[in-house]
This record gives sequence, structure tokens and C-alpha cells, in this order.
Amino acid sequence: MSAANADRSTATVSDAPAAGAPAEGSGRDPDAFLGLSKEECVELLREMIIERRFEEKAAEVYQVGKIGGFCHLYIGQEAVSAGSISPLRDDDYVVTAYRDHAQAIARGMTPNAVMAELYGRADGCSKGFGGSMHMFDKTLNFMGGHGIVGSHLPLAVGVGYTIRYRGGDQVCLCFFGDSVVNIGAFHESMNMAARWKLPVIFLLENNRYGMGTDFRRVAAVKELKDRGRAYDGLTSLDVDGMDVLAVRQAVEEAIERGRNEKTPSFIEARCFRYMGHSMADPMHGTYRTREEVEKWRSDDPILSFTRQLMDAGRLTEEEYQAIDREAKEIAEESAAFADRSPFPDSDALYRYVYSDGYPDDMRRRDAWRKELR
Amino acid sequence: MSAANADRSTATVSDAPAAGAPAEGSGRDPDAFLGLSKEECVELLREMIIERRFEEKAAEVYQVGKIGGFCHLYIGQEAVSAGSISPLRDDDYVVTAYRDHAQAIARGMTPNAVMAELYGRADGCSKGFGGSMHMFDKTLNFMGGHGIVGSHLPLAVGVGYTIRYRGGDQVCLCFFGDSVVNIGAFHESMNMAARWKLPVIFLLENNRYGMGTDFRRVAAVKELKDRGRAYDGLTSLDVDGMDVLAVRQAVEEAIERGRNEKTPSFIEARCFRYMGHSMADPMHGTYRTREEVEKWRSDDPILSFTRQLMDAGRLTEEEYQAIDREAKEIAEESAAFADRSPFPDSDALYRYVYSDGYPDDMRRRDAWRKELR
Amino acid sequence: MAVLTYREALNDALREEMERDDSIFIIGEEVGEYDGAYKVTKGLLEQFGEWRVRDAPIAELGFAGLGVGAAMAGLRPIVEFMTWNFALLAIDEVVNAAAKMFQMSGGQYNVPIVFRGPGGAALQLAAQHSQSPEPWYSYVPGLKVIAPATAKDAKGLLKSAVRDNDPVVFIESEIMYNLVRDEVPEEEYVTPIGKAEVKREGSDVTVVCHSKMVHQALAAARALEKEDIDVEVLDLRTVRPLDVDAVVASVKKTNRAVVAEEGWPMCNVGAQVVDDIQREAFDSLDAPVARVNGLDVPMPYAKNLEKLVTPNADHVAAAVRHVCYAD
Amino acid sequence: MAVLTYREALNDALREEMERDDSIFIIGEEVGEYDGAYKVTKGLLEQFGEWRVRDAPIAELGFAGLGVGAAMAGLRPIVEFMTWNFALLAIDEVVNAAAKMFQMSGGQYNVPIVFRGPGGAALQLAAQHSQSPEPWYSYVPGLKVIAPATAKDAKGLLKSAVRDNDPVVFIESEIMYNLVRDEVPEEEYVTPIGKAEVKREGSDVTVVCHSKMVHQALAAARALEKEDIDVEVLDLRTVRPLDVDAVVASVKKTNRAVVAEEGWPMCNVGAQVVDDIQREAFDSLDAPVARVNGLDVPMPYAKNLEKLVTPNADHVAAAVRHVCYAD
Ligand SMILES: Cc1ncc(C[n+]2csc(CCOP(=O)(O)OP(=O)(O)O)c2C)c(N)n1
Ligand SMILES: Cc1ncc(C[n+]2csc(CCOP(=O)(O)OP(=O)(O)O)c2C)c(N)n1
Ligand SMILES: [Mg+2]
Ligand SMILES: [Mg+2]
Repeated sequence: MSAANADRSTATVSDAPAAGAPAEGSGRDPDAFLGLSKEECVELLREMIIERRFEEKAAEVYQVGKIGGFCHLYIGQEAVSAGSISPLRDDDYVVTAYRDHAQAIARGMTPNAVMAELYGRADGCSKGFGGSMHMFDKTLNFMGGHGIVGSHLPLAVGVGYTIRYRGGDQVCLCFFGDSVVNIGAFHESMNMAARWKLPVIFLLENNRYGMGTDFRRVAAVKELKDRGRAYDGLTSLDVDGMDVLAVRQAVEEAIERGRNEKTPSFIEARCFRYMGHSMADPMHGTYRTREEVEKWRSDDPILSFTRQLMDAGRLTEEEYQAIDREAKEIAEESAAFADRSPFPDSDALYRYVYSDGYPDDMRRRDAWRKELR
Repeated sequence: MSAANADRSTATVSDAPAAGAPAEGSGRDPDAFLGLSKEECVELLREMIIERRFEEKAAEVYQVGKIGGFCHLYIGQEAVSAGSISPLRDDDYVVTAYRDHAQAIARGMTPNAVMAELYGRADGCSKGFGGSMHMFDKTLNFMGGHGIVGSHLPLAVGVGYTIRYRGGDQVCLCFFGDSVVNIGAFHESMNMAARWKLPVIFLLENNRYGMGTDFRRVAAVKELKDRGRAYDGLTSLDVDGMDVLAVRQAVEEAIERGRNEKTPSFIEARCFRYMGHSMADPMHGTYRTREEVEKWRSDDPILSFTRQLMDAGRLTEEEYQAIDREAKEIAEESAAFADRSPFPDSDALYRYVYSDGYPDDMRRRDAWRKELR
Repeated sequence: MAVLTYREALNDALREEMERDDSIFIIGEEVGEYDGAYKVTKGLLEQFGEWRVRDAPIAELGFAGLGVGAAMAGLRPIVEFMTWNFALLAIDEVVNAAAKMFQMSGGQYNVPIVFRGPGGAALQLAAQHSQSPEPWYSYVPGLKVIAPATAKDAKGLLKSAVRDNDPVVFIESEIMYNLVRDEVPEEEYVTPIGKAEVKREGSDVTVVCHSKMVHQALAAARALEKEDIDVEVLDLRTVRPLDVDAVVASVKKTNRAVVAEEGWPMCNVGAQVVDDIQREAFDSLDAPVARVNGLDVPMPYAKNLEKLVTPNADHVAAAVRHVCYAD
Repeated sequence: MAVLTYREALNDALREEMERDDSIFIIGEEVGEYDGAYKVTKGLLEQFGEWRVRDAPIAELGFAGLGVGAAMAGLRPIVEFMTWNFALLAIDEVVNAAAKMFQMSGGQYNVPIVFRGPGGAALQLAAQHSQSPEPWYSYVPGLKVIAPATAKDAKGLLKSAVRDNDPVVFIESEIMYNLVRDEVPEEEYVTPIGKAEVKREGSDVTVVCHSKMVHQALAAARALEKEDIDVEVLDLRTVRPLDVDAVVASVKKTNRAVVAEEGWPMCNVGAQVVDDIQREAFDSLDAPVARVNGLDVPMPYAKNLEKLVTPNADHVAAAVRHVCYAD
């Protein structure tokens, strides 16, 4: 999407009548499928369904105490992760916040490794040390999983800096939520990325709420993408985050800008989380109405993409059913795998504090802890 | 200045050919003097000259070791402090950074109290505890004098919040430098002030350098005032900071907005510091050319306002000379006063840690310090 | 007396103080419409309106500084950090602004503000969400640091904190909000800042502690009764200013001490208490002071590892036996 | 051997390491065109270019985080804070990101980064510009904290810090940049992290110290010679990990100890050292350990008051006499 194109999508979020209606002026022929083959389209759909079924399983096992701590589910936002991660190359980078299970899977982690991490087991992608909020896989350039709102944006800028430093043509894709536009780290990151021309794609998942707060109650700006107007050299745009192909197109264009011109992009993807903020938060919450949730659910990204593929003759009901069955099996299997995985060894406790080992004389401070001797 | 008016001043800083040329479209008749009487105009000029002579004296006594620590002089920027503080009411508030001597005087502190503070003496406005960077006078609502770049902007927002909380019609005027537009606190402050409609006037003194850094090297934005575009409900504009009446007019209009509509304003005043960043920094520095400094000096705010008043028959050469003599005497006297003022009593050391006193049993930790017993 | 949870006691303190003094306001994330992430501010928005109970954007540095400015202008702000982990983003305003303003202004601008929120580890929140912030703030002159262990102290100390004319860092315990319940007087009371309290008298050894570890110490004391070890539990309640007199008096009586704390071991409150003890009660000590604390590692997520890191009553008991040469 | 200032030694270390390894870059305010606010990075921009010597906007949180991200992606960043006072704005990235990444990722992402800049009080810089940050960072597992006292150690330790694979907090001394000069080997060397050094041998009392206080301790030792008190000066050099073995060995030899440090007294490095000493050398101690530090107040601007607050050689000498019962 060129800058001119970006400017055309001017519908404000607050005005948007039908949730998830295709962004005005997205300029996409709904049947064109961005030049993707039937198989590629089905793969995109499959990815979204696997994410959905995985998260549903996570919710289920959380309820019976298999998962501890905070657990932030991604249900409803699948079009954003699938649409944005699928066009990346293997040598690109991904950095994200705590709502990271689905993105980890989209990037290529096995649902087994992600679920085992949720269970806090040795076979988890972070060996049980990170948990729900801290998924990492270095082999996939999946750099976490971070829990302090906004503080991972500077990390992404550092990755962008490294890419330029080495003269590479990768990009760094960085996810974050709508609450982030109000915190200083956002601003410092945009400025540096724009000033030094770093190939970072700032992907704002505007699911309209930060915990219980409607973004309009705390952000003095009509459209969140307008926060980008303060930075020269940054392309800002918004996109329908319920439409996987729209997301993919916007990110593909941002990737091109990043690879060729080294410039950063700021994309606001308008979407919705169906569940509460975390498993500790009731599904609808008091801060939003059941109607609002239902309205967005009726525009479900999986359903609508499924319909779109069927309408175009690219998917049959049977194929869809098979995918869904497979996704459920994958989710089931991930839970079974996680359950079988051992707890991390207590020897590991001091193993990752320093990469060259924890000093013996400092250990003596804990000498009265007989169980550790 | 209305928002429409603000939009008219579109000359970019980097393009501005003649340093300090009146901002295009300022809409001000140069002979109108904003309706100020002859006496009021002369008082404005007098204020600027007193600031100038004071700072020159400070530079002189710094050289002979009377002043310690960092010492940031204001020479060249007098039009901003005089123009912006003069239209305030006594019950308005001022918050500023470390380059604060002249602003303190403009707000009504005696040069004696400011110089005694620079000397670190008991008669200083902060009783010798603050020094150059931390001038305070509660009776004047002059709230410091702060040394961490950007961190006093949230304080100003808190003052604005207090004004609204109490239903008052005051405003809070907050000074800061061009480097501040890149730090998170700036962004968080603008957002909160705009979102809650707080009567804060953010007055950016763009003297083009933050220490040795040209603002264009670190800020990804063409004009600094454009940083305000990210906030709905904030009026952003720029003004010729070498023209005391232009500054005054812009601030008067911002005050009206603050008092009546409770909305914040963001004013970029384009100005220049003649001296180095602090007394530790050579006058021209390696980061800017002597020519650039000379160019700006040739548009000196005191000189040009003096000429303007003379041209309009509002000031005679003799009157000017008398004011300048008086200003020099005031500066001399402030140094003499400071020299006579005693050092703060060592009993004061623990007096201001807690307002209800420092606990005796904690003092025992220092009992080996015989001199304190 | 009513039995209240720690959370309810805090909520009562806030409500009573806000009713008493209309210069008090609360600002923080989710404190209003959501009733607080941990419901400590429940019902306050409804009662006091949005100017007194202000939902903030996620901008810890900004709204902490807003509080400092408002305090300088004459209000009495209570800044809620959703947890103290996020307050690291705002520590500059706490340390460089709030703590120093009174001194820096030569005694003109005191800063009557309370920074409050939960600290410590809860359950499997992992490395970024399980920190004990006491030492960072206790290092700083100009701050007062409070970390209550009971509902009664939580209420009385929060009321004192709100009335105090200087900045107070008030560290609640995330895990105790619901778990701790005790008797709270119906009538008005405040608990003095800077005064420790003997939560259990004993003659053999003093356990100096605060916040959650008070409960671990009391449990250990009960267990050790069977071994004929009589433990005195001294709850600091306020970490800064630290009640050196009370610590020294207790250790001079028992001649042995354990210092227990939830956070990491280095440069923490316990280290300071050890220093105070050895300086002022060296000759009374029959054994080196032992320390119990969280292990020196970023908190792992896995349940079994978290359990190893977190200090508990058994650890306190072991340390007590150690200083009694009974291990 | 060449005699270099502390500043020159640091500059040499940076240049040599950057010549050796082109994955090293420096980012910070004024590090490039201005040659560094304190000229520690002098000439580096010219030699290495702007991608390796990057002038940053004033955005401490942002560029510290940039460094962490770059370290995760395989570079070896050196983040200069103009002073450690401003680093409070960035402490979240140091503590919540850099220090925890290795553990949080289950050992996948170590973070080879150096955060460096001057700490401590210089001359009349007042409350916001005169802080000693050691305790804040020493509390945190996952960080290493270094504070060298001599030009030789400054160079050798900075080289080690840059080569280390974990985050290092490197605290220089603003006031020593020019004042301290000593012999520095011409040939390549590194100084090991985590190892204290006896800077002066002595038999009567150990002064444990680091950074500027090493020089105060050495001066005190010279003065005390005349009083027949033989002082051992143990320079920690690295504050975390702390060389407990060296501290304990020295105190077991001298039986008396003073711990000296520039910062505030509560919960600081000295408190921790006292704890380590009493735990491991309790029976060797002939007197309680004494502590010398800055007074517990925000630093006042006035010269006479600043002098009172700042610990000096006389203070160390007084404390030594105190533990020798010679006062
Ligand atoms: C600095 C900081 N402040 C507060 C929190 C607590 N917190 C966790 S998630 C969250 C809301 C974030 O909302 P948003 O950015 O919209 O992302 P979403 O949860 O909707 O994906 C808050 C306030 C935090 N983790 N970090
Ligand atoms: C957070 C922070 N970082 C760095 C500094 C060091 N410093 C002091 S003044 C200054 C430059 C400020 O420039 P500007 O805002 O343009 O104000 P000016 O000095 O031109 O008035 C810097 C970097 C500081 N005081 N605070
Ligand atoms: Mg959201
Ligand atoms: Mg400037």
C-alpha cells in the first residue's frame, strides 16, 4: 500500500458502522486473493482455525488448573496474526506482547511446544521458564512474548537497527495493543525508527479495549493511526483486522517498504477480542456490552474467510470440516503432550541467570536452604 | 491565536531564511503593540535587559568560582520568558527546566534571591539547596527548576489537573527545550492534558540545539510543532521567539483558551541561545558555526524591540541607557548581596528530608561522624 | 470488631479518607470503571466521580508525575500502580521528583502523595510480574516505604500514609488481598508510620520481617513451639524509616535473629537490618544473623521452580533452627 | 607502562574492543559529533562511522531498549547514559528486559550489552545529578555491576564487560575522569569480572570499598600509618557478583572491617557486605563492622553542605579508628 493509498482509508474507527467492514478504499478485489493459490488460501484459513482451536483448548485446561498465572487469549484476532506473519520470510523477526500464543504458532512453533510452555514444562518453547506471556523460539526469530506494556517496541527498533547495521533486507514485525499508543516507549520507538529508517513494522492490534478501558476514554486522538502523524518518514495506515487478506496485503506492502526503502510502517488493524482480557476477566466484562461482542463475533474472521473461499469455489464444506477436525486434534494432542512433559529440573534454576554460570560464593548465601544443596 | 490562525504560520524552521524573521502570518501590526501602553512596553524591554545583564554577571562570577555545578545561561532567549510570563496572573503557575534564572526573575523573584541561590547561600530562593537548576518560589507559584529532561512536563499536567479539580480559571505555563519532543514524558503529558482538557501551556523553546545536537538530527519531524498533531484537542502553533510581542500574543491567546475552554496549547517558539549549553561548554561549540551564532545575534530580541520602540517614538536613547544602567546595577548588587549572604547552616541538612523530621534512631547510623553530633 | 480481608481494609481506608478530605484523589489504570484491577478501589468512582477517581492511560511515568505536580499544587494524590512491576517506568518521578522536591526547594514544596499498588510474587506470573520493590525505594531519602502484613495494619497505615505530608511508597501484597483476613476496629484509627510491632512475643530468637513474610514467620513460630523454640516475630510494617530501636531492643532480649523477606537477597531490607543489628547489638548476638529471602534468580514460571524460589514458613523455621544451633 | 587518566583508559578500551569486533556499537546522547558529554567516546565517530557510534535523541528508555533488542539479534551494544541519574528513566529495560531475557526465554536469548556512564556526585550538581546507582542494580539477578577505581581497572574491566555475554551495568565515576591517573599496561589485557583486588595489604583492619572510595581508603590508610594502624584496602571492583570469598578471607585475617561507599546508607552495597561478613566471619570479628557512606539526604547544592554529605578520607579514618577502639 503506497502512502497515497494509506491516506485513502480515512474511515474513523468510531464511525465505522459495521464492525469489520472492509476498509474503505482498500482497493482490493475481493475475488483476487492477492494472487495466492487455492492451497495458500486454504493454508491461511487452516492457520487461523488451528489458532482458534488451540486457544479454546487453552481456556478449557486453564479452568481445570493446568495453566497458571495470567493467560491472555487471542480468539477473534486470528486474521491479524495469520495475515501478517504469513508473508514474512524465515529470516525476518517477530516481537510481541503477552497475548502471544497464536502468533507463536503462526510463526511456526508447534502447538505442542506452546502448550507445554503454558503448562510450565521442560518441553515448552521457553523450557517452562516463560509461561503464557513469554513465548520464545530463537530458531524461528520469535523474540518473545513481553509483559510490560510498550517496552518491547524499543526491542523491535533494536532489531531493525541490527538489520540496517548488517545491511540485510529483513524486517521486524512488532505486535502491540491499543493501549500502547499512550505510553512513552511507543513515541520514542516511532521517532527512532523513522529518523534512522529502520525496517520495523509496528502492527497495532486495536481490539478497542486495554483491559477494561475503551481506547477512546484514554487516547486524545480520533483514530489511533493518527498517532503516526507526528513522525516524518513513517507510513501510517489502518486496515480491517477482521479480514485476513486485507491484513496480509497491508503487511506485504509494509514489508516491501521495509526491504527496499528501509522505512518503518505503522499499521492499525481494527479487530476485537472475544474473550475477557485474560482468563481472570469475565468474557464480556462490565466495560462492554454483550451486544458489542456479538456484533463483532458475527463478523468472525474465520467464518467470513471460509465463506469467501467457498463462494469463490476454493473450499468445500468437507474440506472445511476436515481442517477443523484436524485443528481440534492438534489442540487435543498439544494438551496431552504438555501433560506428559516433565517439570523443569530444579538444577535449571540457576542455569539461566548468567550464561557463564552462577558464582559459588554467592550461592553460600542460600546455604541454609538444604533442598538446594 | 485561533486554530485557523495557528495553521497559517506554516514556515518550516529549517527553511526559515532570516533567523528570527517575524513568523509569516502572525497577523500582527508591528506598530500596534498588542494594545500595550508605552509604560508596559518599556517594562517588557526592561525585563529583558535585566535578564540579560543578570546572566552576563552570572557568567562573570562563574568564571571566578563563585557559582558551582552546572550553570545554563539564557542569553538570547529573553523574548520568550518576558513575552510569555508577563501576561500571566499572579495565581497562574510556572514550571520549567534547568535553564531557569531568567524565567524566575521574569516571574517576580528578585535578582538578589536568584543570585544568592547560584552562590548556594541561605538567602537564595531555594535556601541554597537547589542551585542554578532548581529555582523555586512558592509565593510566586514558581514551581522549579527541574533537571531531568522532560520529567517536569507531567508535573505541569498535574498542576493543570489541580486547576480543573478546583474549578479555577488559572493556567500553568511550562517551558522546555527542543530535545524534549523525543522523550516519552512529552508524549504522555500531551495526551493526558488534551484528553482531560487541562489548561496547560506547553512552551517549547526551540533554540535549535539540545547540548551539541541539532534538533533535526534526532527528531523525525519537519517542524517540531507538528508533534502536536498526534493529539486531538491540543492547539499547536509556532511563533517567532525572538519577537517579544509575537510571543506575548501567542501566549495571551493560549491563556484565553486555557481559562475559557480549559484546553491545552503547544507553542513552539523559535529562538537561539548565544552561549554554550552550560558554562562548561564553549560559547560557539563545534556543533554550530560562528556564523550561525552571529546571524541569530544580529536579530537580537532586545535590540530589535528597542529599535521598534524607538521607531514608534515610545523610547528615547536616554531612556534606554538609563534602563541598561539600572539593569547593570541590579546585577552588580545581586552579586554583592549573594556574597554577603551566609552559607546555609549545617543544621539544615536533615531539615528538609521529611517535613515531620528525620528519625533519631536512623541518625545513629552516622554516629561516627563526629562533626554532625 | 469486624473481620475484613486485606483488600476490604484498604478499600475502607481509601473511602474513609476521601470522605474526610476532598483534596484527595486517586489516579491509575482501571481504578474507576473497572473498580481496580484488584478491586481495591471498588465503588469509589461511583461515590466520588471521575475527577477524584481517574482512569489513566497506560503511562506510568506521566500519571505518577501528574500526581507529584498536583501534590505541589495542594492536592493529596493517591497514585495506584496496577502492580509495582510497572512502576519501574515511573521510578524517575518517584525518586527524582517526589523524594527530592522538599529538599531541592529549600523546604518550600513538600509532596503529600501516596504511590500504592501490589508487590511481590503471586502465582506463576513469571519474571516480569513477580518482583518485590522495597529495596529500590528504601535506598532513597525523602521517601517513606510501607508494607503491611495484616488487614488492620493495612487500613491504619494507608490512612496514615494519605495524611502524611511526604511521599509514601505503599506496597501491598498481591497474594494477600484475599487470603489475609483479620479483625479491624470499627472505630476510626490510624497506625503510626515508622513503628514496628511485635506480632508475637518470644524469648529465644527474633524474626524481623514485613508483609507476607510475617505470616510465614508466625507459622514457623507455631511449628517451632513443638521444638521448644520460642520465637518473637517483629513486623517492621514500615521499611523506611526503619524502626531501629525496636529491632535492637528485641534482639538484645533474644540474642538471636533471623531476617525474612520475600525479594531477592542482595542489597535488600534484610541486609540493612543485619547491619543495624550488628552495629548496635553486636555483643548481644549469640550467633550470626541468618537471612531468608527469595532466591537470587528471575522468577521462573514453572510451578515447581517458583515454589523453590519463594521463601516459606519451612525456610524461616530452618533459619531459626540454624541460628539456635539446632539444625 | 603509560600513565593514563581514567577517561583515556576507558576511551582506549572502547576503541580497542571496537577494532577487534565489528558487532560492537555505541549509542547514547552526544556520543558522536560531540565526542561524548564527558569525552569518553572521543574520536570514535570519526573512526567507526555513525552506525557504530550513534547519537541518540533524549529517550533513555527507548535507546536502552534498542540496545537490548540489538543484543538479542546478535550485536554487542554499548549504551551510554550521559549520567546514571537519567538511567532511572530506562531502568525498566535494564531490569525487566535485559536482566531477565536469558532466564525468561529458557536460556535462548542471552543479552550481551553494556550499560555505562558516570555515577556518583561531582561538584555541586545538586539532588537530581548526584546519585550513586549501585544498589538499585545490584539487587537484580541477571545483571553484573562494575564500578572501577583506577584507570587500569577501568580499561581492563570495560574490555571484559564488552566481551561478557550478559548485561553489565558499568558505573564510572564522574569526578574521577580526569582526577585519577595511573599506570596502564601497553599490551592487551582484561581484568576479570567478579574478582576483588587488595589495593593495599594490611593486618589490622580491612576497608571494603569500590570506585571513588578506594582512593579515600588509600589516603586514610596512609594517614593511619602514623597512628600505627595497618589498613588493608580491598577494592571490590565488581559489586555484583560480589567476591564474597575475598571479603571473607581478608576479614578473617584482619578481624576488623569498615565498608565504605559513596551512596546513601540504606539497603546499599555496604549493608550487603556487612551481612556477608557477619555470616561467614562472625567469630573472627573483634568489633562490629562500621560503615562509611554518603549521608541519608538528597544532595544539597550549597558547597558547605555538599561537603558534609560526601564521605571522604577523614571519615574512613574515623571509622577505622572506631572499629580499632582507637577513637
Ligand atoms: C507498563 C504496564 N502497565 C500496565 C500493565 C498491566 N496491563 C497488562 S495488559 C494491559 C492492557 C493492555 O491493553 P492493549 O495494549 O490494548 O492490549 P490487549 O490486551 O488488548 O491485547 C495492562 C494495563 C502492564 N503489563 N504494563
Ligand atoms: C533525561 C535526561 N537526559 C539527559 C540529560 C542531560 N541533558 C541536560 S540538558 C540536555 C539538553 C537539553 O536540550 P534542550 O531540551 O533543547 O534544552 P536547552 O538546553 O536547549 O534549553 C541534556 C541532554 C538530562 N538532564 N535528562
Ligand atoms: Mg487492546
Ligand atoms: Mg535546545
